[in-house]
Parts: sequence; C-alpha cells; structure tokens
Amino acid sequence: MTLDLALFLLLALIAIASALGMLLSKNAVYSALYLVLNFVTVAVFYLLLGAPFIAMAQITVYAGAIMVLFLFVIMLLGTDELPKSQVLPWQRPLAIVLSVLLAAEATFLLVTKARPAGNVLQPDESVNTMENLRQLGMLLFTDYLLPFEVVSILLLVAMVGAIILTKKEKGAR
Amino acid sequence: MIPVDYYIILSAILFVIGVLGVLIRRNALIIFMSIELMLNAANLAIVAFGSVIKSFDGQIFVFFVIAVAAAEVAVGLALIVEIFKSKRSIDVDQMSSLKG
Amino acid sequence: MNQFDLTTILPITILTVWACVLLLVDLFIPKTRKGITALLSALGLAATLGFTLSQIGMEDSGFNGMVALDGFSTFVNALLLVSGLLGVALAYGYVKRMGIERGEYYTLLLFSVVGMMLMAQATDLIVVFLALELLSIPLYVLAAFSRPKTDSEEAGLKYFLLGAFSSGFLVYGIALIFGATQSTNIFAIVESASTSTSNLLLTIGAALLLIGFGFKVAAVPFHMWTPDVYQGAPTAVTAFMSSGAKIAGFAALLRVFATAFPAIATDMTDVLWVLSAATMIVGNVVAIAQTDIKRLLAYSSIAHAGYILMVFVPYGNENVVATSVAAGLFYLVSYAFTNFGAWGVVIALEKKEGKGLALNDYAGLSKRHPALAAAMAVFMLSLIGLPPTIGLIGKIYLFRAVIDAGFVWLAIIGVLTSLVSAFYYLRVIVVMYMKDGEPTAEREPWLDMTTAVTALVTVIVSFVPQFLFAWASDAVLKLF
Amino acid sequence: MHLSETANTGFLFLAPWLVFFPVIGLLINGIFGGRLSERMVGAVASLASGAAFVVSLLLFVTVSGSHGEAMRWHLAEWIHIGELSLDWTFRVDSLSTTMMLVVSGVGTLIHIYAIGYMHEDVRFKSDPGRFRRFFVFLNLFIAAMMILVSGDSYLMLFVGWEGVGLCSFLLIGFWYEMDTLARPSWANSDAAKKAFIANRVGDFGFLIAGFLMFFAFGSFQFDAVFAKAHEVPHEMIIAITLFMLIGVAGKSAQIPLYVWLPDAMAGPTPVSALIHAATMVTAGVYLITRSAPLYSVVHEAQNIVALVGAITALFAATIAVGQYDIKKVLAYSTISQLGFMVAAVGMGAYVAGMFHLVTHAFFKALLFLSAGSVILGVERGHHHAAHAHASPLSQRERARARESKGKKKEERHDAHDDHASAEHHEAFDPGDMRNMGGLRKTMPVTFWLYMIGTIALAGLPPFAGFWSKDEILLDASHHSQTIYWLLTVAAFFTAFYMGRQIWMVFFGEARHEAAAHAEESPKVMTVPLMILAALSILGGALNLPFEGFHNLGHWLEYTIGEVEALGLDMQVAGVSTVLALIAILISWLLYGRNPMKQGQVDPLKKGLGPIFTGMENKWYVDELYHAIIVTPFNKISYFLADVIDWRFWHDWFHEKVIAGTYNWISFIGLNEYADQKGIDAIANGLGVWTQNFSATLRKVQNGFVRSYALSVLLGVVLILGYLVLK
Amino acid sequence: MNLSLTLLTFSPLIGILVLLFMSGNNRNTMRWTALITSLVTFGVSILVFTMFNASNPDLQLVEKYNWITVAGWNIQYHLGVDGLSILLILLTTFLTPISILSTWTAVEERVKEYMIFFLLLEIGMNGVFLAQDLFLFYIFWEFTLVPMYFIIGIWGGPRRIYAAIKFFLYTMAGSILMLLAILWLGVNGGTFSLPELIAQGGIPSNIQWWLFLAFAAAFAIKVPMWPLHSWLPDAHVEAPTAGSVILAGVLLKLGTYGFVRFNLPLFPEAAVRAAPWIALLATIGIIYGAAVSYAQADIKKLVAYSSVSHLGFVMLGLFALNPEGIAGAILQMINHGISTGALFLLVGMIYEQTHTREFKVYGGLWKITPVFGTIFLIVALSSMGLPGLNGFVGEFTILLGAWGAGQNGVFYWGNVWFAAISALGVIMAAVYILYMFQKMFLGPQGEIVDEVKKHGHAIRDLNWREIVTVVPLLIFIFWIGLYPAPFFDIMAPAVDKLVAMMPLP
Repeated sequence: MTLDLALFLLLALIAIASALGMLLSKNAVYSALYLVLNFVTVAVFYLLLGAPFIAMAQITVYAGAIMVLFLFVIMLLGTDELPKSQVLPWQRPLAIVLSVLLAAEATFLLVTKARPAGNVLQPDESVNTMENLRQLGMLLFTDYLLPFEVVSILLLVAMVGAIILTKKEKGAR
Repeated sequence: MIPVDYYIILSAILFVIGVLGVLIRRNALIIFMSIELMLNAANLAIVAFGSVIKSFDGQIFVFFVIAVAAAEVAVGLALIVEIFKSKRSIDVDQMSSLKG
Repeated sequence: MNQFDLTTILPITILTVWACVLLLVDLFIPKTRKGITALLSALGLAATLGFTLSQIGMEDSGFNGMVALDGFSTFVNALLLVSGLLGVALAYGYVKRMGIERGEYYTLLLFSVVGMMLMAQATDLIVVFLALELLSIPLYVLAAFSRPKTDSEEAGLKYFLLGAFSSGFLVYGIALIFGATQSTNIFAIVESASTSTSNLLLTIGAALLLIGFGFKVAAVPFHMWTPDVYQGAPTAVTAFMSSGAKIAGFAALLRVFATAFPAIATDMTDVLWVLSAATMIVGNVVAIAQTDIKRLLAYSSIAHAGYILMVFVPYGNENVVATSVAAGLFYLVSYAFTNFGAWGVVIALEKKEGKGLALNDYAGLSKRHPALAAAMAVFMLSLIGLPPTIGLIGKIYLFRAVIDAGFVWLAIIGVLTSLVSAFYYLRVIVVMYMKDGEPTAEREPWLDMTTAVTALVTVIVSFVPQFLFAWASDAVLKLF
Repeated sequence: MHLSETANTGFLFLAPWLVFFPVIGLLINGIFGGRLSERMVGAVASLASGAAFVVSLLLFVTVSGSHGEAMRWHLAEWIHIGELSLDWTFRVDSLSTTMMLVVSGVGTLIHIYAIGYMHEDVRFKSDPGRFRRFFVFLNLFIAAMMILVSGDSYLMLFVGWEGVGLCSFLLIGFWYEMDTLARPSWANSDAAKKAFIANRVGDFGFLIAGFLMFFAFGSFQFDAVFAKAHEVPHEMIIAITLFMLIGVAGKSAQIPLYVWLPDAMAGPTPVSALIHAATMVTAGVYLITRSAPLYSVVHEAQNIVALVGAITALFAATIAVGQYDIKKVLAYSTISQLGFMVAAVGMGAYVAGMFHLVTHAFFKALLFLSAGSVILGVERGHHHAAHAHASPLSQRERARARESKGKKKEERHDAHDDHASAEHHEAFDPGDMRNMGGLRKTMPVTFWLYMIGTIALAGLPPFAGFWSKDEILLDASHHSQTIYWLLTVAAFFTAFYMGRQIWMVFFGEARHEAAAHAEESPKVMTVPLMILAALSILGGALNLPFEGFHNLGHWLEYTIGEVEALGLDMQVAGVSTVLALIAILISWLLYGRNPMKQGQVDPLKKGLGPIFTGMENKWYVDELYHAIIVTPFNKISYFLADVIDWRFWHDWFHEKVIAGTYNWISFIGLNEYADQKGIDAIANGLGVWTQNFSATLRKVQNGFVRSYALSVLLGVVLILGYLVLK
Repeated sequence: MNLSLTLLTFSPLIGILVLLFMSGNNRNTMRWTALITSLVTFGVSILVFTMFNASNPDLQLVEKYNWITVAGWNIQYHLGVDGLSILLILLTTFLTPISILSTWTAVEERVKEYMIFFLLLEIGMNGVFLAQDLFLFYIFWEFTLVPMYFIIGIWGGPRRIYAAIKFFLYTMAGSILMLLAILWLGVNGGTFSLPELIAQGGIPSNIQWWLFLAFAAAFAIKVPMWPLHSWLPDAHVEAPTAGSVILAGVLLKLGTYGFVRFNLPLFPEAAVRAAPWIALLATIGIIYGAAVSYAQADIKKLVAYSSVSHLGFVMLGLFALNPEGIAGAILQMINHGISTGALFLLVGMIYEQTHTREFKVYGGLWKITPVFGTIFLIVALSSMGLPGLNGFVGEFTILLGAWGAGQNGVFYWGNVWFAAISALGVIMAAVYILYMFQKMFLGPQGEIVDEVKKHGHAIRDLNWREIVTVVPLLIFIFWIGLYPAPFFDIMAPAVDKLVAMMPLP
C-alpha cells in the first residue's frame, strides 16, 4: 500500500464520515459544520488531483462564503432543530432502500461493467501553481468565454431574484 | 498511482449520501446542503476525470458549477427565508398544501 | 472570439442586453405604470424575434463549438420568443389584477427566455448546464412571485428544491460523460463514442442527463413537481413555464440525444420508450381525477410531454430520426399555441384569492362568454387531437414518425391514452356548454387578443400546416 | 320476355289497371274522403273494385280469345342487380284470370254489402269517421290481391302476398281499441298482430324457398323456373316445395299456423267474408296450383301437402263443432275447407282445388255476410230492446235521422254513445249463438240465404259445394285412402256443425231478448247476398263432372297442363251425401228436436264430455303455442334486453369494465363508483369525487417534496437497474 | 377546374358565417338561414348528381390538389364521388334540411349554436363521403364527432352528458386505431391517396389482417356492430330529435360506408378472410337487435336497437362480397336512413307534445291523430321490410346475396345459415315493429291523452310543417320500394368493380 493510497483512504474516510455526519446530525448547525469539513476534505482531494485553483475556490466560495451564508440563515431563523414529526412513515425506509440500491447499482456499474480507466495525476506532477492559474484564466477568457459570461448573467439574475424574493413591498404586509 | 475509479466510487458514495439527505431530512436547509453535497460529489468526479487526461476542461467546468451553486444558494436561501416568514417553519413537510 | 462568434448568438445577445437595460430602466418607471416595462420587454422580444427570423437559413458554430446556429436553433428560438411574447401578453393584465405587478417580472421572464434560447443553441454540455440554470432560476423566482401567498411560495420552494436535486443528477451525468469521452463538447463526444468500444459509462452519463432533462420537461417519474408548481405559481407564470421550459428542455434533449448519442441508441431507446409510455399513461390517467383547472392542465402538460418524448424513441434510427425530430418540433409548436390559449382562458376566469379555478366555475361559460368558451373548446379539442385543430395534425405527425420507426405498440399506447385524455378535456367542454352557471370573466384587451390569436392559429394552421411542416423538417436537416 | 308480343294482346295493356284502379280508389278516399259523404266513399271504393272486375272480365275475354295462352305485360323494372333481375310484369293466363274474377267479383259484392254494414257498424261503435278508413283498406286489399294473382314471378307474388297480409292486419285490427264485444281492450289489435306475425312466419318459409329457388333455377320468373323443373335435383325441389308449404300454411291457415284465422274474426264481417274466407286465405292454394310444375315432380312433397290439408280439414272441423260464436264456427269451417283445397292441390288435383276455391268463395262469403246480417240484426234487436221505452224510432232510423240533421242532435248522439258504451260493459255478445234462436221469423231473408249457404257448404247436391267437394273426394279416393277418409269424416263434421248452427240460430225460441227483437238487414246488404246465393247454387256448373262440362278444367289446362277429367263416381258421391244427411239428422236430433233453452248446456257436452270440452277450447292449441313460443320468446327477449344487453353490455361492460377502469386507474375508488353513475359522477359531480380521492392518490401526489424527490430517485434506480441488467 | 365537390362540401359554411354574425334573439331568421343553407346544399348535391355519370364505375368529378407534400408527407386534397357514395351524399344533403325543419319548435334555446353545429356536421358528413385521401378522410371523420357531441350534450335529454361523452369516447376509441392504420399505410405506401393505395395493393396478408382490424374497429363501432353497440341506445335516447335523425340516418352509415370504401378494396384478402366472422356478428346483431328491441319500454330505445338489427343486415350484405349483397347493403343504408330517420322524426313529433317516450302511457292514438298514425304505419312497415316499400328491396337483395355467398363458400363454415337465420330477423322485425305500432296507436286510449289534456291542450295531429317534413321521406319510401331500378343503376358499375377486386374462394 502506497502512501498515496493511504492518504486517499484516510481522506475518503473523513469525507464519507463528514458527509454522514451532515446527514445524521439533528442540529442543522452541526450539519453545516460537517459539510464544511467535507468540503475542505474534498478541497484537499483537488489539491491531490492537481487542481489547486479549484481547491482554493472550493474553500473560499463553498466552505467559506456559501456555508457561512447557510450558518447565517440557520442562526437568523433559529431553526437549527425541527420538532419531531412523522408525517411520512415510509419515506425514510423507502429512501434508504432506494439509496442502497442506487449505491449498489452505481458500484456495480462503475466497478465491474464500466470501470473508468486510467490513473489520476500524482500530486508531484502538478506543475507550477501560478502557471496553472494563468492557463486557467486564459482559457476562461478565450475558449470558455461564453460560459463565463453566462455565469455572470446567472449570478446577476440570482441576485435580482433574491432581492425580489426578500424585498419588502411597500404596504405589502 | 491511484486509479481514477477510486475517486469515482468515492464521489458516488458522497453523491448517494447527498441524495439520502434530500430524501430523509425535513429541514429545508439541510436538504439544500445535501444538494450541495451532491454537486460537490459530481465536482470531485469531474476533477478526477480531468486529472486523468491532464486537461483543464474539467477544472473549468467545476468552477462554473461552483458559481452556479452560489447562484442557487442565493435564490434558495432567499426563498427559504421568505417561506419562514410566512410559515414560521422550514420543515418541508409543512409545505404540502398543494397536492392531489 | 470574433464577430462571427457573436453572430451565432446575436439574438441572445440582444435580448440579454435588452434585459439588463430594462432592469435599469425599470427603476425609473413609476410603480403604477409598470405596463411600460411589459411593453418594452415585448418590444425587445419582438425585435429579437425579428433578428432570429432573419437568421433563417444561416449555419454557423461559435465559441469554440460551444454554440451552434442552425435551422433547428432558429426554429426553436423563434418559438421561444413567441412564447415569451405570449407570456408577456398574458401577464400584462394578470399581474395587475393579482396585485403582483413589478417590473422585475418581465426582466426575469426575459432572462429565462435567454436561458431557453441558449439551451436550444448549446452544443457543449457545460453551456447546456448553464443555460438550464439560467432558465430555471428566474422561473424559481417567478413561481414564488405571488409571495407572500403561501401557495406561490410553496410552489417556488418545491420547484427550486427538486430542480436543484435534478441538477445534481445532471451534473453527475455530465461528469460521467466527461469521464467517458474526455470532453463536454457534443461533437467531440460523437467522435469519441464512435471510436470507443464500450460506451457503458457514456450510457450511464446519458441516463443521468436524461433525468435532468426529464425533470425539466416533466416526464414520469420526474414529473411530480409539475402539478403542484403549476397550481401554486401565478397563472401567467405557469403558462409561460409550461410552454417555454418544455420547449427548451426538449430542444436541448433533441440536440444532445439526436446528435451526441446515436451510438448508445440501443440502450436508450428502451428507456425512452418506457419513459414516454409511462408519461402518457400517468399524465392522462391522473388528469381524469382533477377538479382544479390548473392541475388538470398541469397533468395534461405532463401527458403531452409523453407524446413529445415519443419522438426520441427512434432517435438511433438514421432513416427516421429526421422525420421524428421534425414531428417533435411541430408538436411543440402546436402544443405551445394551444397551451397558451388554454391558460389564457384560465387567466380570464381567475379571480383574486385563487378563486375561479375550479372546473365548476366554468359552468355556463358558453352562455355568458360564448367566444371565450368557443376558444376554450377549440383548445381542448386541439389537446385531444381532433379536427379542425393543430393538435390533430401534430399528433398525426408524431404517430406517423413513431410508426415509421416501427414502434407500433408505442403508437397504440399513444392513441389509447389520447382517448383517455378525451375524457377529461371533454369534461371541460361539458362544464362550459352543458351546465348552467354564472361565471364572470375578465376581458382585458391583451388577454383577449392572445386567446383569439392562439385560437385562430390553432384552427387555421391545421388547414395549412405544410409551411410549418416544411420549416420544421428543414430545421432538422443539418442537425445530423 | 315478351312472348306475348307476337300474339294478339287484346286488352292485355289493361293488366296494370287491375292494381291501379283500386289504388286510385284508395287514394281518392284516403285524401279527399274526409269531404265526401259515406255514400260517395262507398261508391268510389265499389267502383274502383268494380272497375277491377271489369278489367278482369276483359282480360278473361282476351285470354279466351288467344286460347288460354299465357300473356305478360311488362310494366317496369324492379330490382336488377348482379344476377338478380326482377320486374313488375303482369301475367295473364287462365289461372290468374280465374283468380282475378273471383277476387274482384266477390270483392265488389262485398264492397257494396259493406256500405250498408259499415254504416251501422261504425255507429254501433260510435266512430262514424272510421267508415272511410274501412274502404281505403278494402281497396288496398283488392290492389294487393291483384298483385298477388297477376304477378309473373314468385317475388311479385310475394309482394301481393305480404300486402294482403298487411290489409288483413289492418282490417282485423279495424276496431283496434276494443274487443269483439266493443269493450275497451287490446284484444282486437292483438288478434291483428297475431295474424300478421303468423303470416310472417309463413313468409319466412316462402323467403327461404325463394332463395333456394333462385340459386337452383337462377330466376324467380314462373316460366323460367318451371322450364328447369326437371333439371334441378329432386331434393332441392322437395326442399323448395316444403318451404313453400310453410308459406301456404301461414297464408291459408293450415296446421300448424292456422291459429290466427279464428282470431281474425275480430275484423268486421265483410272482412271475414272477403279476406278470411273467400280470397286471401286461398292464396296458398293458388300458390301451389301456380307451382304445379314443381309439385308435380316431387310426389313426396305432394303427399305431405295433401296430408297437411286433410288433417287440417278434419282437425278444424272438429273444433267448429264445439264453437258457440257464429263467426268462429264459420272460421273453423273455413280452415277446414281450406284444408280440403290444400289436400286437393297436394294430390295434384289442381282443378278440383281451384273449383272448390271458387265455389267456396261464393258460399262462404254468403255465409259470412249472412252471419254478419244476423249479428247486426241481433245487435239492432239488442239496442231496440234496451231503448224500446226511450225512443220509438228504431236504431237504424235514428242513426239516419242523426246523419241528416247534423249538429243539432249531436248532444243526443253523445248521450246515446255513453249509454251504449255503458251497456257494452254488460258484454252482450251479438255473435253468440246461445243468445240467438228463432231468427227464422224475424230475419226471413237472411234465414233463406243462410240456408242456401249451409246446404252448399254441407255438400248436398245440386248446390255448388257438392260438385267441388265431390271432385276432391273422388280425387282423394284415387290417390290415397287415408286422405279420402280423413276428408270424408271432415265432410261429415261439416254437415253436422252447419246443421247445429242452423238449428241453434234460426229455429227454436229466442234465448235472449235481443234475438226476439232482431231486425232484418237493409237491401244494400241483402242484394249482394242474393247474388252470392245464386252463385252458390249454380256455381257447380263451372265444372260439372260430366263429359263436356269440364269447363274450369279445360280452362285451367292452358296454364297447368293436361288434367284428368273425372266423371261422377256414384259411390263417392253417395257416401258423402249420405253422411252429410246423417250428420244433419244427428244435429236435428240434438239441437232441432229439443231446441236449446236459455242457459242450457250444449247437449253434445253431455254425450262427449271432455272431448267436447277439447273442441270447445280449440284443443288448447293457442295455449300450447303460448307456452312453447310466445312465452319463451318474451322471456328470451327480456332476458337479452335486460340482463344481457343492459346489465351486461351496457352497464357491466361499459360501466364496470370501461368506465370502471377509468375510475380505477384514476384512483377514484372502485367500489362506490363502479355503478352506473360512474361516468356521470365524474362528468357532473366534481364535488362528489373530490372527497372520494382515494388514499392511493394522496400517497402518490401527496404534496411532500421529499416524496417527489423519492419518485425521481425511483426513476434513477429503475433506469440504472435496467442498465445493470442489460 | 371543377370545384363542384368542394362547393358541395363547404357550402354550409356560408350559412355558418352568416349565423356567426347574426346577433340577438331573432330565432326564426336563424332557422330560416340554416334551412335555406341546407336547401342550397341540397341543390348543389342535385347539381352534382346531374353531372355524375352513373355508367362510369370510377371516381368522378375528381378534385385533386397537393395539400401537404412536404417533409415526407404526400397528402392531397382529393375529393371524388362514385356510385358507392353518390347516394349517401344525396341522403345526407336530403336529411339535413329535414332535420333542421324538424327542430323548428323543438329547439328554442341557443338556436344559433344549434344551427351552426348542424351545418358543421353536414360539412363533416359530406367530407367523409367525398374524401379520397385517407388523411383528409380521417380529418372529416373525426370532425363529425365534434358537432354531434355538442348537439347531444347541449340539446339532449336528461342524461345527455353521459350519452354525449359515451358517444364520443366509443367512437373515438375505434377511430384512433384506424388512424394508426392510416399512418401505416401512408408511411409504407408513400401516399395517402386511396385510389393509389388500392392500385398498389400488395400488402402482406398478415399485415393486411391487422390493418383490416384497425379500420374495422373504427367502422364497427360507428355502425355499430354487435357487441359494440352499447353507446347507441344512450345516444339515440338522449339526442334531440334532429340529432337522432342524423345519427341514425347518416352517421351510422359512415361506418358501413367505411367498410365499403376502405376495408374491402384496400384489404381484399383480409376482407375475404374476415367475411364469415363479420357475417356471424352481423347475424347475431340482426337477431339480437330484434329480440332486444321487442323488450324495450322506451320508443326511441326500441328504434335504436332496431338500428342494430338493420345495420346487421347491411353488414351481412357487404360481406357477402357479391353484387347483390353489396348493392343491397348500400341501398339498405339509404333505406335505413330514410325509414329510421323518419321514425325518429315521428317519435320526436309526438314527444314534443307528450314529453314521454314510455310505451305504457300511449295507446289508441290513431283515433286522435289519423294522419300521424297512417304515416307512422307506413314508415314502420318500411322499417320491417314490407314488400313494395323500400326496406324490403334492401333486405331481400342482401339476404339473396348472403345466401349466394353462403353457397359459394364465402362464409366458409357459415354456409347459407347466416342468410337463413337472418331471414328469421324479418319475422322478428314484424314482432317488434307491430308491437310498437300497437302500443302507440292501437288499443284503448292511453293515459297520456288525458295527461296532456290536463295541461290545457289536447294531442293534435300533424301540422303542415310536420307533414312537409315527413312527406319527402315517404316519397322515397315508396319510390325505392316500387321502382328502385334507378338507385341500383347508379351503384351497379361501381359495385361490380369492387366485387371484381375480391379474391373470392
């Protein structure tokens, strides 16, 4: 067992554990924090996979901005824990059965029938980080100009939407 | 040398956990977080695949996905806050007046 | 990027810029006169439509193969822009009457149209994904536009959560496709798929992609959001959503599946077959039990998604795929017009506080408002697929394609479910014509005009469908 | 086609007018009759019929002139399609002219008689407006009968065949709102319906025979068919002739389809005389005679026909013995006599059959019309007795007075009507012989006319009936002893029941007030009767069994080929005459010597007991038919309609299977909605089914976003599962 | 350029347009507009008839223009008339003014819409009989559903909605299967043109069989053949008088016409193969319909079931596949249209006065309404096939044809039994027709007479308008009964041509 693998397994364990933690925590705050942990773990994976830019984005945007926003809302609404209610008694067992099925199917397909070939980059293979970043930037403004612009519009729309949804109408209430 | 399928299987597991979260949690915020976990899992797979072929395409896609996620979060949280204002709850099971 | 790249998305660009400008202009329009915003947005749509039409016959690809301009995109874009126009016309009086008149309504609608158009032109899965989000996010907001009405908010939240959920599958699907073919570009995918021996990973990715699109077009079993959202959302939004989102979803599906995945047709055909059949059956059957006109039309729209899905079934068969895609396009046109008309009538009868939406509220409509009732009857007949309406022509076109491809059993399911559908559509007619009641309807000029125009189109095009046939089949020529 | 073209056609062109004249008559009366007086109506109808008679005579002359050669007059095409070609072609030959003369001759006399008869009848039944209708129907009958006898093909014959059936229906049901005693009832219309349907059963046989014939012979035209009679397989002809026999049994009231004829007496008496004695019912005899070339080649079928006829003759005669209604006796007598004719033509004795047909037309018409006169006389007497104190005027005079004086007396008329109908409820039956007796004195003319008819029917020489019946018996004695004896015994019964009738009606004392006050009928009625009486006496001269007097035989030879001219066989004639005399003697012993008293049981009943009861009740054939045909048909019909069609196809299949499936698949609760209201409820009761949304629907589209997501996941799992399994 | 058939088909459109722009409550003007329009259409049909050459077995007055010839479609606007359809056209244009006349006073509400629907219906019916392109045919075919649905549903009896929906769904259930078969033909034959498809032929026999069944499904429901008849009593009972008249008179004929026009020439092998089975169903229908009619308590229902029986005859004749049978069947279609149409008219006339159709309250009406009774009798007799009236000519030729077909082996195991058993239907027709006539017109006076009197007016005899409505039908009853030669002459060449196509055993 190589060091790589050991590291991978460790991180994978953390990722899965933190995901399960998010899933199972009764308190929404804990869930959010577990998710942050998960995101950070994944960011480490990104680093391992030679994608430092994405790893940074993951940490700043996801684990940072987005999750902070989540926590903020949780705190704001004060709904970190919901009262117990069982409206849909069969929902949980059914969901678990289906999810297990999905996992089984996915594993079966991905491991036996359609196993992706190839190996990922070694971490030491990843070239100059700054060079990496520059190339990315170039690509964004050349080949990927259109999606980039679209994302900008998308963010604008989301912003407008969020404002509309929360803005108080004069005399609305 | 870690084979890419390790990463893919990991991402699949994370994805399924995200799906499960959507299905069994009632808190709209946690459901939302689960969705983010799903996207995150997908991102992991993309980056892993991209790393195999040593291309930036995957990374750029992930970048866009993160941006989209941010946009969704903006709208989604606004919606949740708004609903909380009128319902005083973010239990999605409370939001079932439309049915049939 | 060069000017040619820009030409390929010229209408989109124009509309985007217009929408952004309108966002600003709207700030200076007084609250009581938001009608101006509506007019301006309509103007923008109309202008864009002009540009789009001027692009008929142009073929191009831009932004490194990210988008394509071809007959197909022009056709779909034109249809989307018309839908946008109709959506604005329906909303004009409605939002005022419902007290939700805000300028952003129209800008969001425009942005949504932008997303839809982009979807029709996208030839890269990244762009497809982004376009999907661009069309969805405004719709999430619009669905909840009637806030603080809880129904509307609930609709928005449901739409949003499930939409995001399905996006997750979509993204994962794209990831797998990327893994299988090392690219997200459709042409590259085709290239790769044709050389590769095993395409199972690609198939799985395509299946997940299908789930994402299936959600957008409301295919069973990804349809469950539809009735709730359609019911909860402001009716004008529903009208727009039920046509526009469906058109865009199908356009992307058509382009992606027809061009990118012929290699995995054998696997997908069966899935699509079942999906289509299930959608037709569930949509039509559950619609029987509806009492609320909005829910009824929602299920009806699910059912029609099933019919359109039929055109995908034979997509692997080179001989018929062109016919079937053209049939799908024609059906989209017929569905869009009919559907808008029907929603127009619903809007005319809707009162504040969600009143006037029960089927019983239509009793006696033929006496009080004969023209409105006649229009609604025409739409219902068209949805059933009876002469003299465009719906019949569309269905015939569809079934022909399906039979041509040899899927007779699917066609039989199709016709049998349309028989089932006759039952609930007829009920609307029964209530309007054969029951007594005192319904009141709003007569707003724009609304009336929309209803009248769609009714006329529904009838007249059924006599001269050849022009649309020709356009639709030209549109798909270069797709393959 | 036109073989007559070369011959001298004479008056042949008039042939269609046989039909046209009566049709014109009925159109005039039907359209303008409302504005014409009764006299005019009667005159128009009689003239129409008379004109047909004249045409018949002229045609007779023409045929005689061309030595009896068959002539055809093609009027128009009828049905020409594929191999089928049918035309409206009239056939004039010796057989058809004989029938034409009988039909139009007797018909005209009865028309005239009916002017008087119906004048009173419609007044007794309080509906003078119906006078005209009667004559319309009567003319229609003449027209149809003419088509029947003059048609040149089986199909044209069939047209007339059904046409007369229709007229029979219309005329039996003439007083459709009452029974024979004028009480409100469905009885008369039931009788009419029964007649039509029984005839239709026969027609079914006719049709089948027609189909067989067409595909065996390739034509319906008489000559074309007969020409091939020897080429077509024997079995086929047997089948054809036997199916035709079913038709004959229906029309000519033979076993087993005779049951309608006694009921047909519900019609006014002239109808009974014309249709149900003289003409229509003999159509079957005519048909067999016409088909002689077919029957002649199949002896098996001939024997069956003869046997059916003979058995019917005897069977009906026995029933006649037990009847009390004057017309019922005559009706069974008619059946019996028709049996004679059918037996005759069955044996190949066509001349004898036709001869008896003609003489029977005379004397049976005479008997019926006289019976009508009797009934009217008794009816008059009944009214007279009832109103003796109220009005000095006789019923008849009152009626006349009312007619001429018009409206002023309407009130009285109405009052009278009420009274009359009130009386009818006592159910006085003017046709019941037990209510008669001693009419010899009050109705002398009628009595003598009746006597003539009786003697002719009983077959005493030298009256017409003797000669014709004797010829049949003679033929039978040559042909088959069984048939001979059956017919001879029937002849014995004939004499007996006629004797019984005479004694009961005309002799002894009146057994009812009405009979005591009976009045003679007017001239318009008795004069035609006298003519008929004369014919009944002299009709035998048509075909006397002496060399050189076989006129009818020779005449018919032109059509049916060589016939053996029989002489007078003293043994046969003697036996029948002696038997007839014995029968009359017995009847005198039973009914004449000690006339029946009021309320007395029939003397025969004492002697014969259950046998007489059987005769009296017509051997329970009606009941039998009711049990084995009518009731099962009704039951099956209602079963099909109610259980199979409505409950199974309509309700169960439609509502449960189709609508129920609709309901079920849309989860609307199978049990409550699977009833007939299923679709209705969906269509109408929106509110109703809202509350009936079943739990399933709620569970599926339950409003919970998580469940919706579950559905999405389900789809994913299924699709991926498919890929896994593939 | 000959546009006579287009003119014929669409001439009611003029009336519709006029009516559309007619406002207010001037009902009489609307009635007159509709009546005149339908009379004009009738005039046009007469004109067409004069231009029609009866000795030509082929399609005549053909109009053929490309309609949709893009995108792989090859659809023509193709109208034509031949001996098989000309009479049905005339029947349609003839019955429409009569039914409009019959509703002069029966329909007081929403006259305008009523008349519009009626004229629309006429367009649809004419189109069905004239269309020679399968696609065009289908459009007209389905189109007839719509106005009839409204007519039953809006102006019908108490259970009209139920009946209307049932009518619609049943009919549509069959026709959608036909649609698939049409599309199959169009796709594989490259054209929708009926003459071309017939000329091409060569459909493999197992596929022929399925296509035959698909077409038969549509037509058999419309006819309706036993056991698909359960919509008919409902539709007839609930429909307004004129609706019943047109329904019985023309719409049912669309089904039988479809068999002649499409099933026989397009799928001759399958038709021969199906002949015994269809004949079996037809025979069952004849007997069954007659038996069930007899047990009805409702006049209209009785007439409705009698249609099942009568149309059984038509089907039997059609699938005798010989000239006698087919010509008889076509004539019987006309006959049934006239007789049953007239029966429904008459029932409607009395219903207008009494508002009940229960036999049990009627009786003895002939005394009060002699003219009505007489006309009813003639019509009833025509319906039961009395020789000399029209019904007989049709039934007789059909039975003769069926018998011949049985002898020649067309019915295989059925032999002549079908014809023989069907002939029993003739007896049974007498049973139920006479039953109906007796219960209404004979017997003692029914309680309805007093019932009506209680409402202040006595039952009256027919008025002039009503007589004018019925008399044309009576003329045809006698004409066809006595001199059907012209009718047979018109159809004979076309029928012969059709029969020649059949690969008979």
